[in-house]
Amino acid sequence: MTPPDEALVDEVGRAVEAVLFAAEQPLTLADLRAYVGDEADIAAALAALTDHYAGRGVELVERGGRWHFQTAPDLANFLRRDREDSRKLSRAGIETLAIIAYHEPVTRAEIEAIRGVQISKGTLDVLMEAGWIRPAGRREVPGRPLMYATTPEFLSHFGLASRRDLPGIDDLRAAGLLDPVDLAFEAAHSEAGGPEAVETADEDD
Amino acid sequence: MTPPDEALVDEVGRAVEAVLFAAEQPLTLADLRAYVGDEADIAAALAALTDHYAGRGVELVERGGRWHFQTAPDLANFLRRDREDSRKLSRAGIETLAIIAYHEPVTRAEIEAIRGVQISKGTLDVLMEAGWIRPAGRREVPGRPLMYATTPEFLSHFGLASRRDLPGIDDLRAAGLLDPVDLAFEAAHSEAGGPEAVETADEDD
Amino acid sequence: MTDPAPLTIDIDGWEGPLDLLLALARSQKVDLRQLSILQLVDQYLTYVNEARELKLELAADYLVMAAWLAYLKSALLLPRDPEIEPSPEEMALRLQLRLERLSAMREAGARLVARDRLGRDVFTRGAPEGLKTVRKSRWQAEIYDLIAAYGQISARTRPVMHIVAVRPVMTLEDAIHRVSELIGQRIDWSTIESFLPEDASGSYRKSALASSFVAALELAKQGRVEIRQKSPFAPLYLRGIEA
Repeated sequence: MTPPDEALVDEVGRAVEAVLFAAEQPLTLADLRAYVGDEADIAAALAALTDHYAGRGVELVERGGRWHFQTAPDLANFLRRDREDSRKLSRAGIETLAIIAYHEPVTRAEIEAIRGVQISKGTLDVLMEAGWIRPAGRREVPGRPLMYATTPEFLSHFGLASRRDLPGIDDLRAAGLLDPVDLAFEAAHSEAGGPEAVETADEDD
Repeated sequence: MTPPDEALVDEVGRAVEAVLFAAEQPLTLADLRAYVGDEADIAAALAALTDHYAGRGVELVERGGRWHFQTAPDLANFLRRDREDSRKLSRAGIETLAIIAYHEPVTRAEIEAIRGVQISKGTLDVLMEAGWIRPAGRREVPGRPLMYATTPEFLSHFGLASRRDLPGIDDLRAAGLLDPVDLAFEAAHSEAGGPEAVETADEDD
Repeated sequence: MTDPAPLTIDIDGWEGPLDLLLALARSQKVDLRQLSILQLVDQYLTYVNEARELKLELAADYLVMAAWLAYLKSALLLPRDPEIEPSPEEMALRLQLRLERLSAMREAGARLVARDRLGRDVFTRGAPEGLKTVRKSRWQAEIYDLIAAYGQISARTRPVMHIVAVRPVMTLEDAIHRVSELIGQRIDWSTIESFLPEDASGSYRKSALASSFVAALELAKQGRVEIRQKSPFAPLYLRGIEA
């Protein structure tokens, strides 16, 4: 399954391994190239290293195009420190983060439309302070509202290689649950061919 | 040479690997025991890990009874990269360099007398860093101040065969480079029939 | 109040009426697509009434939602009026779609935060050596900059010179000599111009006039000449004083 170790113990492989170990931040391919040199070898070295570390106590992962080593998730019980609550998010925070991640880029008004309630300024601040969301330009509609999107740190923190890895995102998209209500309404309407679409069963009252 | 991977991929080995990786400082056997548990297995795991990492980009080392991972010493050169930024010399820098080139060897006090403005130490440092000037002995006057002169790199950077190739004052005047602003002022003034005085504006940047 | 599924309601626990509606909908234990909107309306209105009886203060948006739901319920129960747009079924569908979406995001959020999170479940290296970027400056300057700079320094620091072109002037000494000689030959008041040489013209005449004026002042100081002028800019007259 894994390539022979000889393939790794070449200079580039060792250098990539050392640079990633020494790095304080996840590194992109371009970052690695700046330290180690040739690009093609680096991609190969990353693949070989990923294989080599698979199943060990430490693994090599890619998060949003950036690579880093981290401990294996199943060893959390050996490592957990008593700072579990340090990043406890409020329910509003979690929902807002999920809405941004699954819909990005998204405006505050769009977030509020989904949640059915205004979001307090603090909610977005907390997410920004955590480094998980960032302003992402303005929507070209009247008022030019600011849009929000997630950051590479968001992907790293939640262990996602990319936004495509967001739990259930494909199903949600297929079910139209990431479309705005208006769009879904049109779809449901034309599909069912009329208001009969919603049977309001009231027999069990 | 190395033991089979199976020996490592046991729970204790993986845990020790992860704990050492995540630790903020080198850990003793007792520290590891506190995280992982059983002592005998830990010693064995450390031995197996040491073997496993030998020759790789990262190695497991013991120093005074404490264990930690470190990048392989022979790869230190990969952990730093040089970035060359092209930077334009400041006005003070170029003036100082010009004075040294025309008057070398010259002391700092002499440069300041010619420029009419003090120069910061940083200015000379930059010129030294650029490799264009060098210390050139001391002037045998009280205080024995250091003198500066240009280097061969100075000549090659500016495309000069020797310092004699630098244009003289008369050449500069002929080229209109003898303070073009004031020359223009003078021309305008004499045209208007005023006194033919050469007024030199002496404000500095 | 003998609701079979009593909701012990903490009024502060709800993030708005939609959140409350979703919680009530979930209590129906059916897929949101099979939700009974009429039942949901009743659940909501019951809840609001309970809260009122307990004298709990409900935020305005809960009451707005209650009014809207009451209207929706009556519209759903009454015979269809094709004139009314949107139809009650459409309104119900929209409500159901909104609940679905909120529910989907709530579940997504829960799955997200349950993942193996960096710094909680998985850890990066505790003491990385760090990478260094050594910044080196490649200094740029052109030969033109160099010699132009030297040109400016030279021009700036050469001494300031006044070069006065050679031209005919009458010195003050000449003027004093001339005026004191001429004044002795005259008895009456004479204009200062009459003391200038006959042939003086141009800049020499200006110089002679200026010097003669200063000469006159000097002689007046010595008590040898009187000076008179009727008004500003009027002609200036001189007369010798009898010794």
